[in-house]
Amino acid sequence: MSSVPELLTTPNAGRASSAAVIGRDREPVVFELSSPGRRGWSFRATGMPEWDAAELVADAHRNDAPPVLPEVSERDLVAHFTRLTSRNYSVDLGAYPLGSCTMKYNPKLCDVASSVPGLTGVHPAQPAEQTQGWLRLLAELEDVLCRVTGMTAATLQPAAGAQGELTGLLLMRAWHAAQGSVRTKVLIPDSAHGTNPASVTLAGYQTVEVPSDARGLVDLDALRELVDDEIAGLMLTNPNTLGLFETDIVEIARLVHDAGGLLYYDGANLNAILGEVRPGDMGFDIVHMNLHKTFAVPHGGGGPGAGPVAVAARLEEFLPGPRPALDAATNRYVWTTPPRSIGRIHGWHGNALALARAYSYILANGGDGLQRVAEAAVLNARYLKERLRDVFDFPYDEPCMHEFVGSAANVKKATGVKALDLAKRLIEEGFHPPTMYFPLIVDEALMVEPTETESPQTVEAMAQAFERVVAEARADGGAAAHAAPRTTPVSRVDEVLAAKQLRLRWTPE
Amino acid sequence: MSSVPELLTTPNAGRASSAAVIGRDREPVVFELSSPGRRGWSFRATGMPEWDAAELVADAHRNDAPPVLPEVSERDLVAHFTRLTSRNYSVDLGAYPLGSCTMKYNPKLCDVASSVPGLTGVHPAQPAEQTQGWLRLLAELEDVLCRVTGMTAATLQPAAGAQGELTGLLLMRAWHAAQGSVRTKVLIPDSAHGTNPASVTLAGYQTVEVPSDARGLVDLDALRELVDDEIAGLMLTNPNTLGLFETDIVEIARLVHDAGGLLYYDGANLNAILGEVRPGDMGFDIVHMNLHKTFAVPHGGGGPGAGPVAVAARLEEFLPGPRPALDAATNRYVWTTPPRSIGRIHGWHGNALALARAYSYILANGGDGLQRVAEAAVLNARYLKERLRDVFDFPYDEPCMHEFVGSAANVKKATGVKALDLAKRLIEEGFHPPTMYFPLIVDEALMVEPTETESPQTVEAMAQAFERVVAEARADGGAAAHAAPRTTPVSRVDEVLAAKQLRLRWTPE
Amino acid sequence: MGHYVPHTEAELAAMLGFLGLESLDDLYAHIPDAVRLAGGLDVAPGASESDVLARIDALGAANQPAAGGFVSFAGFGAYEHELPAAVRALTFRSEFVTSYTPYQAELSQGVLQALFEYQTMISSLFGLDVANASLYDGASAAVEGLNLAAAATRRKVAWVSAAVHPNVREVIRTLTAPRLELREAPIVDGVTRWPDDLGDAAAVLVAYPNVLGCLEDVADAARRAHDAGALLVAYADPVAAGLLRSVGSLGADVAVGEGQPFGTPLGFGGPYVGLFATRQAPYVRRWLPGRLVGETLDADERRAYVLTLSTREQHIRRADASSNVCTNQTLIAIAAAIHLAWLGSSGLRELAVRCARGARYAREQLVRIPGVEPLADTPTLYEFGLRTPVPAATVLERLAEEGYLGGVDLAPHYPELGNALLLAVTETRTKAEVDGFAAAFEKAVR
Amino acid sequence: MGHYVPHTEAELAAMLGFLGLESLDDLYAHIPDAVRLAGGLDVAPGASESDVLARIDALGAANQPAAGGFVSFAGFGAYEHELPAAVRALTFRSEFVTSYTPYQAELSQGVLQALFEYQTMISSLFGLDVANASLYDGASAAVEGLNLAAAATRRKVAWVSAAVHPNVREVIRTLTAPRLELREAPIVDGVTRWPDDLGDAAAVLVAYPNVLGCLEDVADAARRAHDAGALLVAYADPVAAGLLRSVGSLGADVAVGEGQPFGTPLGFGGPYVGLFATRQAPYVRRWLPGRLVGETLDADERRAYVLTLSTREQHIRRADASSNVCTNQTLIAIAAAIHLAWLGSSGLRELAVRCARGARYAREQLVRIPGVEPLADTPTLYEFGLRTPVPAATVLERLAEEGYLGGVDLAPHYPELGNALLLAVTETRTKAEVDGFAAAFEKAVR
Ligand SMILES: Cc1ncc(COP(=O)(O)O)c(C=O)c1O
Ligand SMILES: Cc1ncc(COP(=O)(O)O)c(C=O)c1O
Repeated sequence: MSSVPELLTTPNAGRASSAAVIGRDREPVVFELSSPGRRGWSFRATGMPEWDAAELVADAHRNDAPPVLPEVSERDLVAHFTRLTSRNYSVDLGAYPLGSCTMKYNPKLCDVASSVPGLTGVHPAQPAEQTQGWLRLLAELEDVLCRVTGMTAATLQPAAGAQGELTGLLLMRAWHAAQGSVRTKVLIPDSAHGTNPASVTLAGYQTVEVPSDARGLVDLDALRELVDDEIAGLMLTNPNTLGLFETDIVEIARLVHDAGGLLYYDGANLNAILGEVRPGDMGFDIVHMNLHKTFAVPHGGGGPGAGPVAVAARLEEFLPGPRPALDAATNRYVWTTPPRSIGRIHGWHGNALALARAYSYILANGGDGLQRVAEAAVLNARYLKERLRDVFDFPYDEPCMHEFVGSAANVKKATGVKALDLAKRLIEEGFHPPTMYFPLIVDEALMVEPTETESPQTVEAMAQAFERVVAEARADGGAAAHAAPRTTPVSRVDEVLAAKQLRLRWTPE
Repeated sequence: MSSVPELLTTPNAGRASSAAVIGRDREPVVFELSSPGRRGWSFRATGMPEWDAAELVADAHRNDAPPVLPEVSERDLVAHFTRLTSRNYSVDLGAYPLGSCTMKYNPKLCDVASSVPGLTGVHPAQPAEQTQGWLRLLAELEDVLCRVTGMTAATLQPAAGAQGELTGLLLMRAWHAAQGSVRTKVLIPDSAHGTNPASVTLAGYQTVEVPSDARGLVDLDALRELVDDEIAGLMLTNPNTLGLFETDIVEIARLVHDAGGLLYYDGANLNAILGEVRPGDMGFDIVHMNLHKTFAVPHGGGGPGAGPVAVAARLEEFLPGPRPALDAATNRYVWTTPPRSIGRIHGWHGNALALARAYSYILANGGDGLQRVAEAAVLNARYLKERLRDVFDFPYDEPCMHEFVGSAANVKKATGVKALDLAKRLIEEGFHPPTMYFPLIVDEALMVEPTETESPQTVEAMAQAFERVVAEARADGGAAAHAAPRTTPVSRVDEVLAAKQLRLRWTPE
Repeated sequence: MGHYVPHTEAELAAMLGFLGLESLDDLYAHIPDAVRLAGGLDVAPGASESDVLARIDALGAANQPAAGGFVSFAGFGAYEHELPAAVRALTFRSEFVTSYTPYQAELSQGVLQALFEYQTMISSLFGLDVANASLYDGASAAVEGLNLAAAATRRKVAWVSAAVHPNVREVIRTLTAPRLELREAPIVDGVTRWPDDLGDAAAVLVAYPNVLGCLEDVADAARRAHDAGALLVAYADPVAAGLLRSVGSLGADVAVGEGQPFGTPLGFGGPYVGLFATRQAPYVRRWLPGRLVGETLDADERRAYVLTLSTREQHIRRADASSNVCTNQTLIAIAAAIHLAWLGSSGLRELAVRCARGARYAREQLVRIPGVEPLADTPTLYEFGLRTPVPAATVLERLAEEGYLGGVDLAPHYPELGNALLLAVTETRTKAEVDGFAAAFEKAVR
Repeated sequence: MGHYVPHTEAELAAMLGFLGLESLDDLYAHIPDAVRLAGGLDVAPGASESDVLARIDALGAANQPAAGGFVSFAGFGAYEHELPAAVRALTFRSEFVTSYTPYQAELSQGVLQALFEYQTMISSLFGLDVANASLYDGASAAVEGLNLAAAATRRKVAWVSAAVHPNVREVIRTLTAPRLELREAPIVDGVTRWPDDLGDAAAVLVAYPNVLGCLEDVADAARRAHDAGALLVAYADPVAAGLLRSVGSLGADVAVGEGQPFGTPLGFGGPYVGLFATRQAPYVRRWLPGRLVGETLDADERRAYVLTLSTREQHIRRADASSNVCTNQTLIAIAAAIHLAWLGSSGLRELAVRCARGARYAREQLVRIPGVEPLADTPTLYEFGLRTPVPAATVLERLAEEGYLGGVDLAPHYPELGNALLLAVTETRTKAEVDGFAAAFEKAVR
């Protein structure tokens, strides 16, 4: 027998592609599956003249060779990425009680809605006459989002919550400028999400932190001290990131408004209050929504989402353009740009297909359904929190809304087991962990948001899993938790090494 | 704190739905997720009068309650079935060298082709005038299948290979009847697939086994003895189920034809000879194809496939009807039923959407591509067999075609480790096992068919995995192999218990 | 040339070199020249993905689909139903789509458990003990039902109601011709008139509802069958099971049917799925056709699933197998299971009720039209026949011009019924659509 | 009422009972009445899945899509390309679609590794060391590029070529207004004319090819930028990278761009994906915006991936973060990676070549038409401008009637160019289509 051809065994000349079922094995990087000259692509027959590269591009501009990319068969491509998916948890696999993220079930209906060719095939620069369906969809979505938030007008351009925040702050800026007032600071509670201060900086403002009081709510006295004629406004999440409703909201709004500031609503937690309370009715002037939280746009491993911003009447003229509007005379939709627009936020019209998902989700639920969504979300969280009363500390123990923050400080003190370890151990019990170490004002924070789409039984099972894991830690001194997770494609990863070696792209060995 | 509501913890009143990533856990039966009164369904608003059940159906016919089905949310439904998929291997996850099954990559293109609304939305009883696209597709597919097999006409109705066999045997029967000849027996090699004799019985014939000779081919002498005027024909797979080409095919055909019999081609192994050899040119009169093998219709966990039957000119008049035909006068497609048709085989026109898949696969590959498919399939198998020369016995050692059969008898003798154990151990190495214990004429048979879509590197990796597994068995006396598989959602299952307890449906505990 | 073979020229050369061969052609050197094909296939060369899809799109555009094109009232054994997005998405998970028959149980728990759930649901629908893991289609399931009866009774005669779908009866004729003797019981006023003496029948086959939509007296048919020592095989509509008594409770020994309404589009007639259920004892162990999933334990005593009773099957029992079926319709069965679980008990009832409401409303509107009469006085559920003053084919042609697929012409199948049209109304039809249809119908029958 | 909340009435009661509450309303009892909404939302009640899809279908039908409807020559930053079926199928695997940002690395190796591969491919396309794991779109990537330059140089002035897409420039203006000072360099004969003195610029932003399809002298721009102590930020077309020198090799410090051509349909402009790459040192550790995946080991020393350098990011560094981006466009990035791997080196080259061939052919046919002239004499790749004898809007209207989306009217963006039309030709256009288009064009410009 001849010897095995080297070509078939050298690393980086096309690795084998197969996997143990739900491989615990390391999966090759797609470049490692590459074999020079292999190809899976095909292109339509066009009948075009077959000019070669040199005839098409002058030497000065032409590369010598195309960029290095993997050369794999379609079969290996499919196997590779399918195996990658088998190494990933998802809402579709089970509960995902990740606080602040609203990992609810994303109806399959919305996948279909956002992939109809009449929507996906439309070029964003086509004239409005050719895109009446899209303009109508966007206009109706703006309208319903305003109804849900109690605002007057909206822009759908921001691609995510953080971009919504920046948009909102730029609106704030434009409004103050129009008033002829120069403001330099934006107030933000210490419990706020990191995007809030980061957006403030990008908007050219300075962040001023408002402390929380013993209840976990905005410290009214401190707020009174902080509001002055330098503040452009206050950014608030309500319910806040502790899952608590800011019950002093009317007074907060009064204080900010009296000082000439605007009130910004971070809509990350809107899921808790749909149909029950509206930001507009609480006095907010600017509201962003995370459609990928409240309105079931799937998170896609980190995006895309959509972060529309709705505003009170007095801010409408500053909104980004173009916006869709129904022309009463012709009964056709047209694009309009508000007179004092801050300008575009997005290269086109926002994450349009994500907007179509949210639109279909809203149609399916309706006003009544959205309210039920909020109620069930709060009920699940309230139930789970009560079930865990003896398991965790609750430094801020007001009635929770759609999520709650427990502290594992008690567990850590008794056993040395940190929130992180408990989280990793919970994975082995079949649940995605809660958000860890946020908000910053809670020690060993575990932020739990079951969402409304989990059944009561699943919520109860989560409670039991938490109980088990904590009881075990108390019993074994953390042996199991420290070793966790052991049921995942990889065990505990080394974050420090990653930052140290900084391998950010694949290179041949 | 009140006590936990029973409703949330009783088994069979809605289990929790979540899973460790790629859970090794047991997955509840969907009925166990059920909670009475829960629902995920919705139906379009129709405006119909809302007559109730009693107004619609008389008592004598109306049930008291609808059948028991699981009552789950769409969210739990999605999680459950997604988790089920995470407990299943597939071609899309890796190599699947299951002999006789041709588990090649199923191009995603064909998924799209078979789901265009212009094909999926058509009712099978619509008049031909409304279904010209479908008739044309079917007519063109018949034509190209005839070109590939070297036959004259075909029926696309059979839903799978076995139904194709029965169809072919009924054609045989009809042909003999038309000749006024009464035949009672059908010859089948001892290496044949079990569907062959089973189909023979259903066609009202008796099976007569033809032994294989030392080469693993039809024993010509034995055949000469067996052919007589009682034989209706011979069913042959070529290459046969040992992966060997019946090189005496011309003589075999002569013997059968001289005795007044017909030659039936079991097309399960057609993948080996596309564009190289045609059944028609070998003298076959009737050919079934397994489109789910050769033409990449995915196996779907066991089906649906499609088993068209193509025939020589003299058998055309007996084919099942209706068949699509182009009416020369009007240039429109019409349905026609052959004059002496044996009758319908399928309730409608066969597994039409599976046929559309095969059609698109053939268009994509073309005549040149199909030939390359066969060549690469044979090359992969030949290579792998040679690589395993020292690992297994090869009792029939002619040059193999697209698959080969090794015997683990040597391993069993030395170590007690059976083919079954090696197969289970191979799973842990990341490969689906080969077909085991078939064909019956090879002891401890392992039948390996890599298919053409596996890369040379994957084929080499398979070779190394076999080597490792056998070497390990020789070293550890089978300890690892007997315990295998340990990386799968369940470990070795107890088949005997299943047959004994015969739990064939879920019942509440 | 296609683009799915991964081998580069260098790799081909390396592998051939390893084998001591010079060309791909050498792989076929041992095959007699006489049978080798010179010059390759006379088939057009390969095309790109886009070009193939363009061709497919063109073929699709050459059809006028019932669903999505027409407003359709066609039934006759294939029904337009709402197809929930979740059902499609789950069914087409590639682990289901691209796996083989679950022979390696440890690698196939997903498919096995899904089929176990399917078996449970189908047996529940029919009120019988055990369902198999699918057959090709309703027609082949009917054949297998008669085969089981023949094997179990060791008899050869089967009585088939003329009100069983004509295509199903034709398939039965084709596939049982070498082995069984068929007798047909006629239709009188929409239902089967059984002979007083069934002789030494192995089986009696009745449809419920029957092809005309009419509700047969299944209990009576069962009594007659059992009195004669035969089995009752019921060809039962699974959607109707949401409202009607189960055929098992009415005495059927075997239930067969077409599972298309659950999870599968019209698709020009396939792939659909043949439903098959029966009583556990004495039929399952020896005579049940097709694959069967059973619950068991793994080596660690965890619940697991595995194909069982394979001793009945062709790959073990060969010529004496209970059936020749091997590849079946697993994926379609899984789709049906997912759809049935999406519906649940209440949804299945609701579905059946909605179909029945639509049919009653449509029927009431249509029989008001002068000259249009019900085909029979027997109660129907969601499919019904009408007698029209002009040939049904003419009515259908005129309706097609107005955008309606008005049903199916019964004349080719039941010439004795005269101008007869069969209509089905499912949950997909709105009152407004029916009203429009009735108006168009009135014109079309003039 | 929707149908996605699983709680039955009995379960609601049980849970409320556990909490000592009587109604769902009680959950909100602590909220001041003054802000409670009485009477629920003024939004239509929930609809069934079918009804929602019917509404969506109607909206889709009210559009005339560029892809699938028109024969399109529109580009201008959004391109119709062939979308391989495998790319769509893999992208929409629900594990990718329904997972969150991979904060829990052990549960997220699939997304993390896919992003690591994406980073590798994007840095390869641009000839730079490191790419991040995606930004919102090309426009926001350009903003982040300028922000990085400003942070790294501690300067505030950015020179932006007028031949950068006008929408991108507008977004830059909007988002940098509070912090940066923008200067615009004009277009002369299709390319940017840079001023001799760039002052104390932080950044120079050039597009390659630019919005008019013309090939800028990137190396020259880089030299100028570097001479002034500024960074060169290149807004680079990733398809063109198949044929053109990489912007990294031409001296760009940061490459940004729009990743839509890979794996993403036109979709009315989103979601797309912002590409971002730069040199590792000194930019990555402190100033790189967005998420970054790094290779590491797990506790068993197996290769693994994890989000890294999060100290740059908002959730750690808050007000001092390198950017405020949190949710990005991961799924679209994964789609791009899958598409790029499907293409491979040879496929990307072939794609670029085919686009360029089509464009050259179309350009040649169109400039033959009397009165039609190229907008500039500068070489182009697959997008080019034409001056037409009648306003481009009129041409487009006339072409639309013939079934062509003839390009994009440049007049609203560059009035100084007169009657100017921008056309792109991708691999999707056949010669026959171009011939038909040229004929229609000839009529349309009369
Ligand atoms: C409270 C809060 N605010 C803002 C954001 C930022 O939203 P996005 O990720 O959509 O940019 C988040 C996201 O997690 C959040 O939880
Ligand atoms: C050699 C052979 N013949 C016949 C068949 C039966 O084909 P099907 O499963 O399509 O009924 C098979 C299927 O495995 C086979 O391998």
